[in-house]
Amino acid sequence: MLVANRGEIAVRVVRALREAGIRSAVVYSDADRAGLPILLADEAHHIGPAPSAESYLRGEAIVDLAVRIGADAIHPGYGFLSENAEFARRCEEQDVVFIGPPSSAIAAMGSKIESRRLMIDAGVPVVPGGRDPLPDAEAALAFAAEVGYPVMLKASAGGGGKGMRMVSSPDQLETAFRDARSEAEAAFGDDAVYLEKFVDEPRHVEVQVLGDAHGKVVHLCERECSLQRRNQKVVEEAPSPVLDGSLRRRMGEAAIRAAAAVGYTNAGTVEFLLDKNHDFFFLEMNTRLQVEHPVTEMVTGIDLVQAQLHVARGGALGPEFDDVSPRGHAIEVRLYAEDPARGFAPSPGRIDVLRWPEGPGIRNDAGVYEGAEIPIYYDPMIAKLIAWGSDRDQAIRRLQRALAELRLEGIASSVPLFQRILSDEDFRAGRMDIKMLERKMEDGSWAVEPATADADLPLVAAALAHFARQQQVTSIAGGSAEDAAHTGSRRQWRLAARREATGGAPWS
Amino acid sequence: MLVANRGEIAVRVVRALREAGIRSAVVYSDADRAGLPILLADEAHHIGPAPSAESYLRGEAIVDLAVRIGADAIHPGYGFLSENAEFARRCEEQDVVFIGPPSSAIAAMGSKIESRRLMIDAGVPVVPGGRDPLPDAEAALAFAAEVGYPVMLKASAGGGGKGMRMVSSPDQLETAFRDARSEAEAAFGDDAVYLEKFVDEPRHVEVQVLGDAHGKVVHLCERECSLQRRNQKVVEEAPSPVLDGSLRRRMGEAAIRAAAAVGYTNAGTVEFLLDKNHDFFFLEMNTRLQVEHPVTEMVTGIDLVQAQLHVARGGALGPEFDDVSPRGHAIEVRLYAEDPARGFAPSPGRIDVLRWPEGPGIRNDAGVYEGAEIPIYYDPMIAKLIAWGSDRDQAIRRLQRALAELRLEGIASSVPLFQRILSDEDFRAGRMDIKMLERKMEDGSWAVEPATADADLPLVAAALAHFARQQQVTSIAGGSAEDAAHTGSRRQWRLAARREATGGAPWS
Amino acid sequence: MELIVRHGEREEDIHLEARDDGTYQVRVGRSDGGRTYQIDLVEAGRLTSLRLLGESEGRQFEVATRRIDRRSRGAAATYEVSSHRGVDRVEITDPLTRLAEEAAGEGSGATTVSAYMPGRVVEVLVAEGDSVSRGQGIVVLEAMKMKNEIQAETDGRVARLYVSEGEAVEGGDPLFEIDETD
Amino acid sequence: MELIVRHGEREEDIHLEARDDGTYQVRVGRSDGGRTYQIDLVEAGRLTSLRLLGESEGRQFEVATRRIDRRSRGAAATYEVSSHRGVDRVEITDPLTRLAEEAAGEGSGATTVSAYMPGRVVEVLVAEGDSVSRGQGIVVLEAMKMKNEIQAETDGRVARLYVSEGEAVEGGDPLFEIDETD
Repeated sequence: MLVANRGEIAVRVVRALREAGIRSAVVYSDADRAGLPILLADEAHHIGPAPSAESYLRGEAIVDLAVRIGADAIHPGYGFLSENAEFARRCEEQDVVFIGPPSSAIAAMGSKIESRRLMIDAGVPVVPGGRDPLPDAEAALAFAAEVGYPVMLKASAGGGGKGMRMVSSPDQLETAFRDARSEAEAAFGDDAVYLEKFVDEPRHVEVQVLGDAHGKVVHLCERECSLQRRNQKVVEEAPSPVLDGSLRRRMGEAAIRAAAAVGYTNAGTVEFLLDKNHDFFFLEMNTRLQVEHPVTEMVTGIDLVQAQLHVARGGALGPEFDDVSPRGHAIEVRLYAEDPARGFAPSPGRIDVLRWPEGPGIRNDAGVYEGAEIPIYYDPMIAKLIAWGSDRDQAIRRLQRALAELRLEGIASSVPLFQRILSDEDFRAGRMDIKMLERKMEDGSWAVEPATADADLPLVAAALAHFARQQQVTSIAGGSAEDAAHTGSRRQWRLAARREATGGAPWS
Repeated sequence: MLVANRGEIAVRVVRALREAGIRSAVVYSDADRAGLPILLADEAHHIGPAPSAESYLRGEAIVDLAVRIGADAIHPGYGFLSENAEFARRCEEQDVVFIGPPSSAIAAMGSKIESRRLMIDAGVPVVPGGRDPLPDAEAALAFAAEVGYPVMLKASAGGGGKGMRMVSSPDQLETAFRDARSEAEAAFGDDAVYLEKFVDEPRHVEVQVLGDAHGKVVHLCERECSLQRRNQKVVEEAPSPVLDGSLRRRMGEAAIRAAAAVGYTNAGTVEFLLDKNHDFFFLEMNTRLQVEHPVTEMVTGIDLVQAQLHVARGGALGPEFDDVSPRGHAIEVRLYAEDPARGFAPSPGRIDVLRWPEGPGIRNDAGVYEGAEIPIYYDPMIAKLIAWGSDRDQAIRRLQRALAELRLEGIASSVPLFQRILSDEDFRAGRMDIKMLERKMEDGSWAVEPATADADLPLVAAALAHFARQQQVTSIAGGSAEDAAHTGSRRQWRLAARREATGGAPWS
Repeated sequence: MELIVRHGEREEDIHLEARDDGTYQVRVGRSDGGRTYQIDLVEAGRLTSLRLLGESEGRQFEVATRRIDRRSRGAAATYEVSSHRGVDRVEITDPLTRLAEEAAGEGSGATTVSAYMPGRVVEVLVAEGDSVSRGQGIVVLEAMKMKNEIQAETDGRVARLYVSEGEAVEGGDPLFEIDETD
Repeated sequence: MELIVRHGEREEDIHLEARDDGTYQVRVGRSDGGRTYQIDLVEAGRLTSLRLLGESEGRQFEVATRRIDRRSRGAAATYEVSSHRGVDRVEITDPLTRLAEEAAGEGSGATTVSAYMPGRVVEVLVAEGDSVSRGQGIVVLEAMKMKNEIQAETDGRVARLYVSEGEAVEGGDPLFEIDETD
C-alpha cells in the first residue's frame, strides 16, 4: 500500500500497515529525504521538489506511482489529497483502492450549499435560518420568530463583520435590520441581508463515524475540540465533558444520518456546534481520518486505521462496533514547531535534543526524531501527545506530567501554551467554547511571555556552561591549573558524597 | 516521598508521584549518578558506593534519610528492600509510611512453611502432599491414593533432584520409594522421603490483589507469566489465554482469601500453578508491586501505583475496584542487557543509539536513555515494553511492530528472543507452561544464533561505512578526487531522482 | 571566574569557582551579599543535571544549555537555558570586555538583525539610508506558510540591507543593520 | 575501492564506487559475476537509510553501523551492522593488506582475546606457558551477578596473561594471548 502523505500521519499509517502485515511504501519530497516515515517503511519513493504543489499534491503522479510499483491501495492521510474528489476518482478509475469514502461523497460534502441542503433533507439539524435575502423588516420579524432569538443578520454579499448584527429580541430587530442593510450597501454595494439563528459561545463537538461497503454506518462517540486558534484545533479530548448518554446517542444518530445521506463508507467525522442549551447544529463533514483520531482510539479501544483497512477490503462492521461507549478519558495536544511567545512565529530548524515522555497512559504520535530537520515548507505540526486516564482529571494530570518530562531543544514549540491551558481553572472544570482560546490569549491569562528574570537557575546554568566552554578552550591551548580542577569534576565524583552546608538557598 | 530503588521502577514511581502532585526524592549509588530516575525526580540523594549492599540495601540509612529530608513515606519498588520485613518494621517505628503491606504480612508470606500452613487454614488450595517423612512404602501408597497420581517423591534433606522420583501409578511406587530412599541416604546421609502431588506442565498464573486499611481486599484479575528462564519471568500477559470468567472468579476469590489470611493491605500478588485440568495451587505471595504490573494496568485501566498511594493514605477501595474484568489484552516483554546469542551473557555498556517504539497501544517503561551507561552491578533489566490490543492477536502484532521499530545499539539485548517467541505457533495459540521457554531454547526452536551469512545487506552496509571512514581520513590528509565524489553524495542528492535500472537484485 | 550575566532587564555579577571535590560554588550578586550555591553538575546524555548541595541539598534540576549566535553588542556569549521553567536567554560578558566597551563609548555601534528562522524574504519594506523608528517593519519573512515581519529594534538609520526580495535565508543570516540615532 | 569482506564463514570480494549523482554502486562477488546494487545513502539522526535503486527501486533499509575494536588477524576493520535482521559482524580487509599477510605466512601469529564486557576477573584458570586446547576456559569474568568463562578460540600455548584475579576490566581490555600451535 502506498501512503500519500508525510510526517506523523504517514508514520501512523505505516505502523498500522506493519501491524496488519501489509508492505508499506511512502512518497517523499526533497525536503523529506530523511523523514521518519521513510525510515519505518518498507519502500520509499521520491515524488518531487519540496513545495507541496510539486510533490505531495501531484495526484496524477502519485496514482501512476502506485500502479507502477504494484500498490493495491493508497492511504491519503489528512490534508494534501485526502479530500480531493478528483484524486479519489482517479484512484477509482485506475483500480487503486482509495482508503476513504467514494469520490461522490467527498464531492457532496465538499460543497457548503449542497451539504447543507442534503443535511436538511436527512433531518440533521443545521443552524436555523436561510440564505435567501429578506425583502423587509416584517419578513425578518416573521423569520426570526420562527428560528428563535437571538438571531444574526448577515450581508449576503460579504463577510468580515460588515453588515453583521446580533439581535436578541424582536423590539431591536427593525432598527438592526435597517442598519445592517445600509452598512451592507456601503461596504459591498448590495443591501441584501439574510438571517440565521445566533449560536452563542458554542462548543465544537464532532462525531466519529465509520461506514462499511454493505450499507452499515456506526458512530464511535464524540470528540470535544473547542480549543481552537484561527480555526485550528489545539487541544482535543474524548469524551466531551458535557455530553451525557442521551445527548451522545442523539448526536451519534444525527451523524449516522449525515453520513448515510451521502452513501458514506470508511472513516469520517461529522462536526457540530453545540450551544449552551445542548442544541447542536451540523457544521461540516470531514471525509477522512482526523488529526485527533487517537483520542477516540484510546477511549473506544478501536484502531481506526485498522478499521479503515478492514472496510476498504470489503469487510463488514461487526457487532463490536455497535453501541460503543467511551471508557476513561483521553486528551491530545498538537505539538507545533512555533513560538507562542513570539506570536506563534514558525520555528523550523534542527531538533537538537528530543526526549519523549513515556510510561503509563502516554501515547506519542510523532513525525520527527532527534536530529531531524523541520522543513519550512509544510504545516508546522510535528507530533501529537495523547494521555489516557480513568477519568478526565487523571488524563489531565498525566498529560501535565508528560509535558514536564518532554525535552525538545533546538526549536520553539507550543508546550508552554499547553501548560497554561491544562492548569486553567475553566479548562479543568470542562468550561470552554470555540472562542475561549483566543479570548484567554488576548486577555493575557494564557499569554506565553518569554521567561522572566525571577530566578537564579538560568543564570547559574549559563555561567556553568560558559565556564566549561572556556575550560575547553584553555585545555586545547595547553591546559592550566583551573583545567585540572575542572577535569576533577568528572574523575573525582565519588567525593561528591562529602558535602558541607554552605548556606545556599533554593532558587526556585 | 522517598523512592528507595533504581532503574525503571524508580522512574515508574517518580512519574506516579508527579501525577499525584507529590514531591519525589530518589536515592542513588555512585554507579547511578546520571540515572534516569534522578533526572525526573525533584530531589536526588547519594546513598553509597555501587554495590547494592553498600547502597540500595542499606535500610537503616534509607529510613534515616527519609526522616532527615522530611519524607512522609518510602516506596520500595520491587527487589532490594521491598520484601524485607525488618525494613518495613523500621519504617513503622520511625513513623515513615512504608508503601506496602504491614511488616507482619511480609514476614508471614516470607516463610515457605508458615505461608503454606496459613493457606491450608484459609482454604486456599496448595499442592497436595506433606512435608512429613513417610515411614514405609505402605504409608506412601496410602498417601498417594489420597492426593492422586502422578505423585513426586522428594528427599526431606535436600534438593538438586537427588532422591526425587516421579511416579504415575501405584505399581511403580514401591520400587521408586526404595530407590529414592537409598539415593537420599547416599546424597545427604538421611533417607527421609516425602510425597507431593506432581503438577505436570503447569502454567504460572498469578492474581493481583489490593487491600485497604479498612479490611477490604479485592482482586484485579490475573496475569499469565509461564514464559520463564531460570525462574525469571520473560514475557507476561493479561488476561491469561486459558481463563474463563468462572475460573477467574475462583482464582480471584482464593487470592483474596490468601491476602486476607495475613491481614494484607496495599498491592500484592498471589502466584499459582495452574495444571492442565485447570486445578490451581498456591505457590507464593509477593508482598509488593510486581515487575509485570503494567499489563494489569492496561487491561483494567487502574493505575496500581496511584492505588498504592491511595490505600497507604488510608483511602478506601471504592466500588470501581469491585468485579473488575479485563478489557482487551496486554503483553509485556522485559528488555535485558544480555546477549541471547551468547548464552545470555550480560552486556553492560553504553547505549549509543536508542529509539523507543511509539504510537498506538505501546507503553515504554524504561530506566535508561540514549547515552546512558548500564552499570555492571545490578539486575540487567533496563526496560519493559508493553503492548495493548483489543484482542490477544492485536497485542502480539503491535508488540512485534514495536520490536521492529525499536533501535537499541551499543549493547546486546533480548529482543531477538522476543521476536522468536512472538512468532511461535504455540505461543500464538496460547499454549505454554513454565518449562516451555527452556525447552524451546534447548531444542533450538527459539535459539538465537549470531546472524548468519545469508544476505548481502550487512556486507554492503559495512563496505559503505568503511568507504565513508576512509574518505574522512583522506579528507583530513588533504582531499582527493574520490573525496570530492563523496561530498557529492550530500550536495547533489536532488539528482537521486535520475535513476537507471542497473540490474540489481533485492538482497533480502 | 568573574562574569556579568544579563537576563531580560536584570543584570548580575557572578563569581564561579570549581572546587577540589569536583563541585562548583557559584555566587549570584555583589561580593558583599548575594546568594551562594554549592552545585554538583552531572552530564546525562545530552542533558545536564544540576544538584544543589548545602542547605537545599538534593534538589535536582535538569537543564539543557546551548550557545546561540544572536548576541547584542558587548556580550561575550549568549546561551539558551532550557529547564522546567521554559527557555531563558542569558547573555554573558566578562568584566574586561565590558570595561573596554564602556571606554569606547556607548552610542558608537550599529545593530545587525539576523533572521530568527530559515525562510524566504517576501518583501523588503525600506531602502538603505532610510530613517526608521523602533517597531517599524523592515523585511517580511515567510516560512511554513506564515509571514513574519522583522522590525527595527531601535530608532535609527538603515545602514545596510543584506537581503533582497525572493531570497532564501537560513536562521542566523544577517538581514539588515541599523545605526542607532544618538 | 576494492575490499574483501568476511561474514561468518563467508568471504566475498566487494567493488564499491561513488557515482557523480551522489549514489553508490556496489558489486558483491567476483568481477565476472556477482550481484550489483545501486544505492542511495541517507543519514537520518544516528541511523542510516539505504535505498535501493534500479530493479528493486524504493526498497528501504534502516541500518546502524559502528566500528568495533575486536578484529582478527589480517582484518583492516570490523563493523557491527545492525538492521532488521539483527546484528551482523563484518570484517573488512583491503586486498593489499591481505597479500602482505599471506606473504608473511599463515602460522606466525598470536591471538589476543579481549574482554567482551566490563566486569571483574573472578578466576584465572591457567598459567602463562600452559598448553591449552580450543574451548578450554582461561579466565572467568563476572558482571551483573553472572559468571562468564572466556575460552581459548584455538589450540595453542598461553603466551601471556594480562589480568589477575580480582582485577576490574573494561570491555575491550586484553585478557590473554594464545600462540597458535602449528
